Amino acid sequence: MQTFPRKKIELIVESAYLSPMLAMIDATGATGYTVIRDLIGRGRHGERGREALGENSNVLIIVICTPVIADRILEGSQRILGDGFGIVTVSDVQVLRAEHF
Amino acid sequence: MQTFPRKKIELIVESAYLSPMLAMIDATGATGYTVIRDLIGRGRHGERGREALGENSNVLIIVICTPVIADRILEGSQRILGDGFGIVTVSDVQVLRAEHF
Amino acid sequence: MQTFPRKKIELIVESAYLSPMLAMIDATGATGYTVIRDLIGRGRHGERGREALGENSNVLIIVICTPVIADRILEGSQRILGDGFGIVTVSDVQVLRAEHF
Amino acid sequence: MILDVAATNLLSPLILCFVLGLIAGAVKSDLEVPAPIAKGLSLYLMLAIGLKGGWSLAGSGVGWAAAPALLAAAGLSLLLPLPAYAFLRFGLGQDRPTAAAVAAHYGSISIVTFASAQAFLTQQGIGHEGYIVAMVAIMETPAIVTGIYLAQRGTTETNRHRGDLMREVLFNGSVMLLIGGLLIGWLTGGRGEAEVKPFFVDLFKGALCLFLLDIGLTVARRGAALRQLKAGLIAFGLMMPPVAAAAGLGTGLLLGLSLGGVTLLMLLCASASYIAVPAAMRLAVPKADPAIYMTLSLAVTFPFNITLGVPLYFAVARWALGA
Amino acid sequence: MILDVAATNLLSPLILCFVLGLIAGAVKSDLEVPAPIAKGLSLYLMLAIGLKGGWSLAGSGVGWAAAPALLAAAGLSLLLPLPAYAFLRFGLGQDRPTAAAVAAHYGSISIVTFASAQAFLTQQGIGHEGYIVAMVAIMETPAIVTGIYLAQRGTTETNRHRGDLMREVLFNGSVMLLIGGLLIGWLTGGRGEAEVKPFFVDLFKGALCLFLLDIGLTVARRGAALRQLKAGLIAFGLMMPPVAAAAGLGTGLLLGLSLGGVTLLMLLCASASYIAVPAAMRLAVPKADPAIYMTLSLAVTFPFNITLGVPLYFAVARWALGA
Amino acid sequence: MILDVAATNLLSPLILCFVLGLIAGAVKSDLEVPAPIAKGLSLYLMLAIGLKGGWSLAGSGVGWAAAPALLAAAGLSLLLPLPAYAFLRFGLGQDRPTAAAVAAHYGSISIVTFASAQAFLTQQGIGHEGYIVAMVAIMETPAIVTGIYLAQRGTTETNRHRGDLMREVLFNGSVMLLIGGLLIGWLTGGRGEAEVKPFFVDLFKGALCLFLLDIGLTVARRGAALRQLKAGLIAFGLMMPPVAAAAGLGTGLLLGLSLGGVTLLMLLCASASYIAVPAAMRLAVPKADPAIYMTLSLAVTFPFNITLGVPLYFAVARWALGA
Ligand SMILES: Nc1ncnc2c1ncn2[C@@H]1O[C@H](COP(=O)(O)O)[C@@H](O)[C@H]1O
Ligand SMILES: Nc1ncnc2c1ncn2[C@@H]1O[C@H](COP(=O)(O)O)[C@@H](O)[C@H]1O
Ligand SMILES: Nc1ncnc2c1ncn2[C@@H]1O[C@H](COP(=O)(O)O)[C@@H](O)[C@H]1O
Ligand code: NA
Ligand code: NA
Ligand code: NA
Repeated sequence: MQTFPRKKIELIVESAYLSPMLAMIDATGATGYTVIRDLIGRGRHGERGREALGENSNVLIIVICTPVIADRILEGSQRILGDGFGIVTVSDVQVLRAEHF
Repeated sequence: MQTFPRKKIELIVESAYLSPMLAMIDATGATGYTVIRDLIGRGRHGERGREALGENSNVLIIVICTPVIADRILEGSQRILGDGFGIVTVSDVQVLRAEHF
Repeated sequence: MQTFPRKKIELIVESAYLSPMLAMIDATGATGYTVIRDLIGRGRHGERGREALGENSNVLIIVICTPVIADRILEGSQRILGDGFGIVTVSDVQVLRAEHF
Repeated sequence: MILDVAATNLLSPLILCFVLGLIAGAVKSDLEVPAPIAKGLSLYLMLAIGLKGGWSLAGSGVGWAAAPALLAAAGLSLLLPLPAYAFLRFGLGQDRPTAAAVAAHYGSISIVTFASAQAFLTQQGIGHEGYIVAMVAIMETPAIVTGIYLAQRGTTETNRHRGDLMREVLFNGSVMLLIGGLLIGWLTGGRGEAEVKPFFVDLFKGALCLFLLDIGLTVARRGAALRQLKAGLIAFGLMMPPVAAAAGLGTGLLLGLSLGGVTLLMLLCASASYIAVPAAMRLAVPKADPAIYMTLSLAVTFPFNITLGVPLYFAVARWALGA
Repeated sequence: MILDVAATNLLSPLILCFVLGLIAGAVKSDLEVPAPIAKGLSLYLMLAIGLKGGWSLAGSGVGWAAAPALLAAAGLSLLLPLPAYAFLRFGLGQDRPTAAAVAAHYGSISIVTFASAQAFLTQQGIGHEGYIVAMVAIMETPAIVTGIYLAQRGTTETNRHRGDLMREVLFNGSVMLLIGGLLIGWLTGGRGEAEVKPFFVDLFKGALCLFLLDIGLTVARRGAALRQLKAGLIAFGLMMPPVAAAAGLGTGLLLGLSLGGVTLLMLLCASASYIAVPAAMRLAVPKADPAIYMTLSLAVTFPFNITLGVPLYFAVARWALGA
Repeated sequence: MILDVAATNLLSPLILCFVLGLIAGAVKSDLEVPAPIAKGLSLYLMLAIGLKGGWSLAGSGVGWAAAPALLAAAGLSLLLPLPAYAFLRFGLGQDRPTAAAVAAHYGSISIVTFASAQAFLTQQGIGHEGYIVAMVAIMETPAIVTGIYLAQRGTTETNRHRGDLMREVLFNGSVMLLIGGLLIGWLTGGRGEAEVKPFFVDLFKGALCLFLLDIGLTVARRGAALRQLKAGLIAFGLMMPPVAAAAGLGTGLLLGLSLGGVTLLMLLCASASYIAVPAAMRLAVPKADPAIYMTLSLAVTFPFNITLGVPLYFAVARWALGA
């Protein structure tokens, strides 16, 4: 089937950052997002997600978008995270319905 | 280590579509699938996954397969989804044990 | 924004293998990992993750790292899994802050 | 008098927990009931409702009297979607799939509405027939068949097997729990009740409070979508319950039900599904707009029924029975 | 008489909830208990069993009498896998890792089977020694050691540290809850019991109903795998319980246990693990086939024990004790 | 005498369940309470605490007497962070964001600590003012404001809107449940209590046991981080509670509270948040080190308060009131 190239951004951040991140993503014009909650993880700031208390868990935010919007999201994420916790990756994907993203 | 190229398909669909999708994937000859449940998301059809009632949540289905099977899955997914809710992406991955996929 | 190439390893294994895998990953010098729990899946060993009993569920481990460390993880994963259950994929991603990985 | 009864209903912990959820949702509090807890509570409530019905059947005995009631229940669930569909499609000009899907919701029932009414009646010291619970179970799913029929009439498209549909109608989780609980209660009788009463009877209202808190939060979230609904649709969500309740009243009188029984049957007719039917409609009528059916059912009809509907139907039933 | 007792057992809400789960699973209903709820229920049940044992110990006092019982429990768990292994490996020609893993399951115990039997005895008005709960805890894990030994005998391969194994055997979650609960119950005695009785005692049977519903669903799902098992394996799953129960009977008589105590010990020997041991075998004996050990333990031995096994062992114990 | 009381406290099922969790965590057992269960339990506990306060208000009546108490609660929460901050920043040389964040935790309260103390007082047969629960709710969040002010003083940076902050302070989930429960209890009074007592009152202590088990596991996990804390910080975690309790004592005496009331207010001051405040600090003061504030609050102050603190504050309150 015919497919079209897009960018896939994956943000792994503390759940505390979820709502500002989603607000930022909405503002960039992205057509949507998907969130996986209740992850566990380890990074420069130690272990996270094994405690039910204190909302100490990670979420993974996935956005499929055009390169232009991808860049806006990368910048927005840096603005929100600052030196905070989280990692960001970008990769190439093919999508079926170009008009959706 | 030696790795082999394969395709990775990711389908994000409403949980209502999970069983027809898995049945379709099984029928294509794919060697397996993995499903992440209880996602939240936003797309053209508004927010989803924040309500416990009405099964209004998304799932992410991952299939690693050969390009031939990938194409069958893409077609099958379009047949099932129609204008329904969901997005489909394909990307390139390397796998360790070629005979598994 | 400027991005840097890295490898993304995804391991889908039974939850029973989670702690040996994480110990192995820590030992390779990887800077972190992220784990998604409670997956369901099907593979050569039948269905998994639909039973609350017997810990019969899958986890997905994500590691972003340099090619060198990726290779160590691939080898380590084979050593632990042997003929056991699970699949491993590697793909290319771009990251924002090179010093983190 | 009726105001008094209405006030009693509004000032119960159940309704107030619902209102607390509503408020917390409206002010965008971070209050949230984890999904597995909400699902666990709903399993518990349905099994408990089934068991309690079964124990009361075991105590009172059930003769052939119940048979017409069960048939009537199936009939109501199959037929109530028809006037709803006619009004939505021809009165409001709604597109066919959405009109059909909404109609299906109003043929089916809301188990939490039923539980709230049961609590209200207990509070008033009014009993009811044990087999009402079987009617609840039977009313859950036939409306799905009508909804699908209405949606596909004249078209040939269908993306699901007849077998899947039968499974959904007969073996839906709620139906299994209600009917299963009823049979278990009936088979184990008083001895069984004594064994598990502290869990399934004593905790019932408290657990329902927690569940209603979650429903309040969900309704508040839906509330935002209310503004996007046409006024006609909202009017439908408020008028359909009394109309359907009238059908329930007539049926209840014909069946010779008691005051409690008539009240509950009116309420069952008046209530709209937001668990079993939406899940079925997603798959069977994918072109219907879920924002419409979920919002009407949850954010309009549900609050109306549990606040004003319960005392209203009770007053009307009492008047009709001359009780 | 025995049929009467068996009927009482089969008509309890507990067993009927299990059957409801079985049926719902068999007809592929969408009924599902969320995993966190099932896990939460199992934590609750184990802690409650521990506490109740502890309170009964605190009440009755425990002397050195318990020491041989605890040793015997460890011995049974370590040794019962041997005949099971011999039969599977040499009688049925099963491959070594799978035979060893299955054997380990039958040395360990099923806590839900135990809880059902306890409920059955209470229903019959029969008490038992408080330290039986300590025996339950002690029997959980030693079988894992035997299983691993059997699997690795003669080979040098091992992919896990001895330390990890010790941790699994000694500090397994179920063991911690049972022993911890027992100690807490024993230390807090009647005063502690009064404080938390409504939660840990009164709700016990109802919570067990819900858990058994989930196990019924799981067993039904496993049922599909039954057809792929060789008949010899299914025969093993049905014969091993009575054989192991006989070992329990002998040990119970030697230890001088009461009627309730002997019945429970028979049942512990007869039951097979499906929580702690499978998790351990996955890692320790990865070459064993989980479809075999999970299916035998859950879909053959578990239903046999809770339906027919409980009244059978009870009748035999009564006959042996001349009670 | 005080030792006696301390022993009673330590030997309650509540504290022993906490200890069981601690031990299981320390030996790295695989015991784990699923997160949704822990969250569900905490919702339940807060709603129950609110309701119980409300019912006691409805029974006793509440006059203008409560008004100064509520003001005092807000004042304590706003002001207690100041001495904490001063000591951390100038005494220990802690960086500003971390000092501010830690200080915010100690101005707020721990609901589980409060619940444990309430259970302890009930056990001792000591009552308390119903509006204490309102004080609990009011003390939860003002400390967040002080913490953010301290962190940002002199800087211009801020990455959040004032509106978000207000929402967190006023409409935080815990605050909504406590205040909402209080109002519901007060509005429904004895009649409402009778309806839902088995769920919200009778089960309370047992549910708290399970929750404390989970907190024990979490504290043990945090325990590893303890070794990385400077001794000065640990000393702070042990000394801040008595100092804050002294402020609570003074305020309680000024307000003319009863023995139970004074004890609880001391404990509220002494306790540190580990739910609402950490979540707020993550966002508002991202440069603060969570390892420090979570570890101090959970692994140092919490265990101190529930084991030694409760009987200590009780003894001091009794002495101060000459009771
Ligand atoms: N190298 C990595 N690979 C995968 N996930 C990572 C990696 N580093 C960090 N993470 C995730 O990002 C979260 C925040 O990382 P950090 O800010 O470094 O503590 C961690 O808790 C992990 O879930
Ligand atoms: N651009 C996107 N990026 C990531 N996920 C998306 C995107 N668009 C839609 N989704 C996901 O797909 C689901 C269905 O999308 P839709 O059919 O557009 O409502 C949404 O609820 C999201 O979980
Ligand atoms: N082709 C595949 N695509 C995606 N996930 C797979 C695939 N094969 C196996 N898996 C996942 O890996 C797990 C173990 O696979 P297996 O060892 O083949 O049973 C399965 O339960 C699935 O979650
Ligand atoms: Na209806
Ligand atoms: Na056994
Ligand atoms: Na405080």
